[in-house]
Amino acid sequence: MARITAGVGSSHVPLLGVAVDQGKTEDDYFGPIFQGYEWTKRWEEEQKPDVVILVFNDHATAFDMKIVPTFAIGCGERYKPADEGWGPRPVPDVEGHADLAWHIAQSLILDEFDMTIINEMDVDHGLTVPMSMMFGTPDRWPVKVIPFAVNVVTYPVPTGNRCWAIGEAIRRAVESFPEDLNVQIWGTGGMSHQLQGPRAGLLNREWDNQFMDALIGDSDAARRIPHIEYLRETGSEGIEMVMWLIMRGALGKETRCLHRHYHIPCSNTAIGHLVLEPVETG
Amino acid sequence: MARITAGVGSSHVPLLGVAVDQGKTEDDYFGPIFQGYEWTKRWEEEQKPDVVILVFNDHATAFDMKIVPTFAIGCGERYKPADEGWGPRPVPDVEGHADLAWHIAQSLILDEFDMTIINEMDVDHGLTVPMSMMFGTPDRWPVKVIPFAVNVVTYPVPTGNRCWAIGEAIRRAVESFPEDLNVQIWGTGGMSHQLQGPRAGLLNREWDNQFMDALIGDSDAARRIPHIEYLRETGSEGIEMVMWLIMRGALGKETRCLHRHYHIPCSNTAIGHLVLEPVETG
Amino acid sequence: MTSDAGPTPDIHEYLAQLEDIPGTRIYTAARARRGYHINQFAMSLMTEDNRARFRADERAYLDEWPIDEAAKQALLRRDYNALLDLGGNIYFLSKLFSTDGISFAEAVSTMTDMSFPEYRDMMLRGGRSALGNRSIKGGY
Amino acid sequence: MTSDAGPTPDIHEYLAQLEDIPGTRIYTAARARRGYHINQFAMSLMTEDNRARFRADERAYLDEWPIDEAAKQALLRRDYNALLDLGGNIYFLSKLFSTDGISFAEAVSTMTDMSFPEYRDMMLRGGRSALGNRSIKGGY
Ligand SMILES: [Fe+3]
Ligand SMILES: [Fe+3]
Repeated sequence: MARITAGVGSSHVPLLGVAVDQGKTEDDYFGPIFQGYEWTKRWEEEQKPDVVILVFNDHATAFDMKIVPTFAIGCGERYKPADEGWGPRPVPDVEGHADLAWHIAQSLILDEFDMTIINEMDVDHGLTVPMSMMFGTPDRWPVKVIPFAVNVVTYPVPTGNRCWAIGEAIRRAVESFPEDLNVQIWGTGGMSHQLQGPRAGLLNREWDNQFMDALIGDSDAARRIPHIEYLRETGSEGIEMVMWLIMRGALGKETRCLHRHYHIPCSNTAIGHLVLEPVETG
Repeated sequence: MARITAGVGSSHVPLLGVAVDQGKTEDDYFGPIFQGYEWTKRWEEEQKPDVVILVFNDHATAFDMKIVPTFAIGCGERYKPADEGWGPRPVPDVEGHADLAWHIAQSLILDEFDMTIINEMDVDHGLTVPMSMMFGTPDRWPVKVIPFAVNVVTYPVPTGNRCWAIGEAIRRAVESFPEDLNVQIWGTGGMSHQLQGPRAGLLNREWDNQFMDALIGDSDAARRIPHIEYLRETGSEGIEMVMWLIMRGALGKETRCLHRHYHIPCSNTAIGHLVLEPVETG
Repeated sequence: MTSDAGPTPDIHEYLAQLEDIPGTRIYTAARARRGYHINQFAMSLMTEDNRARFRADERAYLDEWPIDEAAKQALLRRDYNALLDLGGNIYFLSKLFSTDGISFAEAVSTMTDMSFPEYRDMMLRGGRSALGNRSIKGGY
Repeated sequence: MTSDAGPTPDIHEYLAQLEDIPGTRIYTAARARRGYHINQFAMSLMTEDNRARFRADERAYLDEWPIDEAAKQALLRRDYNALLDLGGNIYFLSKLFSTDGISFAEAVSTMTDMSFPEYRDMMLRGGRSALGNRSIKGGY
């Protein structure tokens, strides 16, 4: 039986990809950020997950305004890094896990989530930057990936409660897949940042850390945080944190924190990073 | 306030479009079918709805296998008839109602339905055939249309219960739109038909009529019919009837039947047609 | 109608049921994956330009697609039952028989054991009965 | 955190709240509709061919799009605050500043009342505080 063994939360700032691609990860600016991921890189090497369900948002890359799915799951065999305006990142293609992805897609629809199935798309920094943070610069990514794209651009984005609930449903779906697979789920995006308007540059260390606190342990209070609170407290793009709730929902009733890191700033953004494991309860 | 004043169920067999486009609606084969729609055509002329929410399925036309949304709502200004392999039908473009469509889309997402928003698509016989049946051959359609596309091609399609529930949510959304609009909702597709394999040509007059019975009155039993029952009893493409449940769900607790018609066959398909109005209950 | 069916079955049971219908290929993930390029090829026939190119040289047009030889042969033969087995879906394949200028009913009849006139007569007489056609295992 | 917020507000209340944030344009349906072609234009800059054509003659490239003159002028001026008011979305517009070869932080700084070095310094010092920046009506 497949099982979700851990959850990872992480920012996915495009500048981190630039730092990796240009070999600047140890300089004064980026050093403190990448050092926070060193523990996780070693841990991933030990864990050797077979599959990562990678919750991210497309930043006007694969989806333009012609079609805007709320929840889209990648059921394809392979995804290429997208050209976001300066050429594609020089990272390996991402290999899918079509068997598990289709199983999850089918299970979620029966479970009354209104999924959009995707078979072909290019993936942007939202997906490739976390890969670089966790796995560095291999010739080939050491895991298969199920891209799980959430609309957090056009309003309304899905409620926190709906995100948490679909995480719970993903857990049920993974546990009903017969093959023995070590599956992780990553929630990416955030933390506080605002990329637009005169209020740009807003960061909120205190709120971000309260949010990370809320994902550890057995409280599900975070699923009820309204959108307006993310926006007021953490900037317009802080709303990306709803994607962490999908990861948290998929870990079950209670979690334990294995690693935690927070740094301000990277470009316009607060970098947060959290590694959780499910606590098995009775 | 906008309100849903009536619901229409109707098959959307492509051959009916051919009959209209080639002026054969009064011949021996098609006459009995089109006569069943005469009452409804006159009624629509009297009712003069402002907007029709037209629940239909795309038959591998706007959506190929690259992207398969479960529920997609058209928020655009205008839609062209599609070329399904023999050139586009010679019918007017379909005018959207972007204000109401976006309002419904936004409301449904807040209400935890995982909508896909569509701004550009061509519409196939699933949408244009019911328009021809209800409105004949005008130079311009007399209503605005919100296309509401449901995946009934790739399995699993949404459960009957989910279809009914999104109908209920559409009703709430329409009623919170401030403009005074007369809105109808149409559920299209079906009735019994199987277009594939050695079992092709299956029809089931008895089951189809039980299904129509089940949409009249105050029972909600039809929302619990499992997919396998549609498939066994009404053929593989009979599953399209789940789209009638969205219409029925949007009419509230109780309905009254204004008109009903059933005819076998049209091409491979049983033609069913039902006009319902909501019964206002205290 | 079994109007108070229990809770939704799990996905394995659900998919198993779909395989229990005589003479029927439900378009599940397994078929959608297998027939991906057959179906995408068929979709390409939605423009007159592509239909003309296909008609001019069917084989050359098919060779532009990553479709295996068995499927290409089935497409050239218009063997729709074989194409269903290979993951083709009838709504996608309808772009092919529309390109051929034959009606939905005629194309559908080729998948049965009847000629088109026989099939048409069956439909005029009320269609195929569900009786005995509902379940392979159950035989009802 | 208001961890036990009540039920989801209705859509009117929800949208009204989104307009109550100082110096911020949330990308609602109203903005998405208004800025549709601005954003679709920006997306077109995701291929090197289009970027080269745009760089060679920005005005001619823009004239291929159904964008009104005010929006074309704002695009030519790279006036991102004006573009937000016209329904532009920053993720779409980022294709334009990537085409220009400037960083996300520099582009973002042009929307504030700071120079890029001042903005960068603010970020290094911990960023802009939420204090007083949460609500227009509430002033908190
Ligand atoms: Fe992001
Ligand atoms: Fe249909």
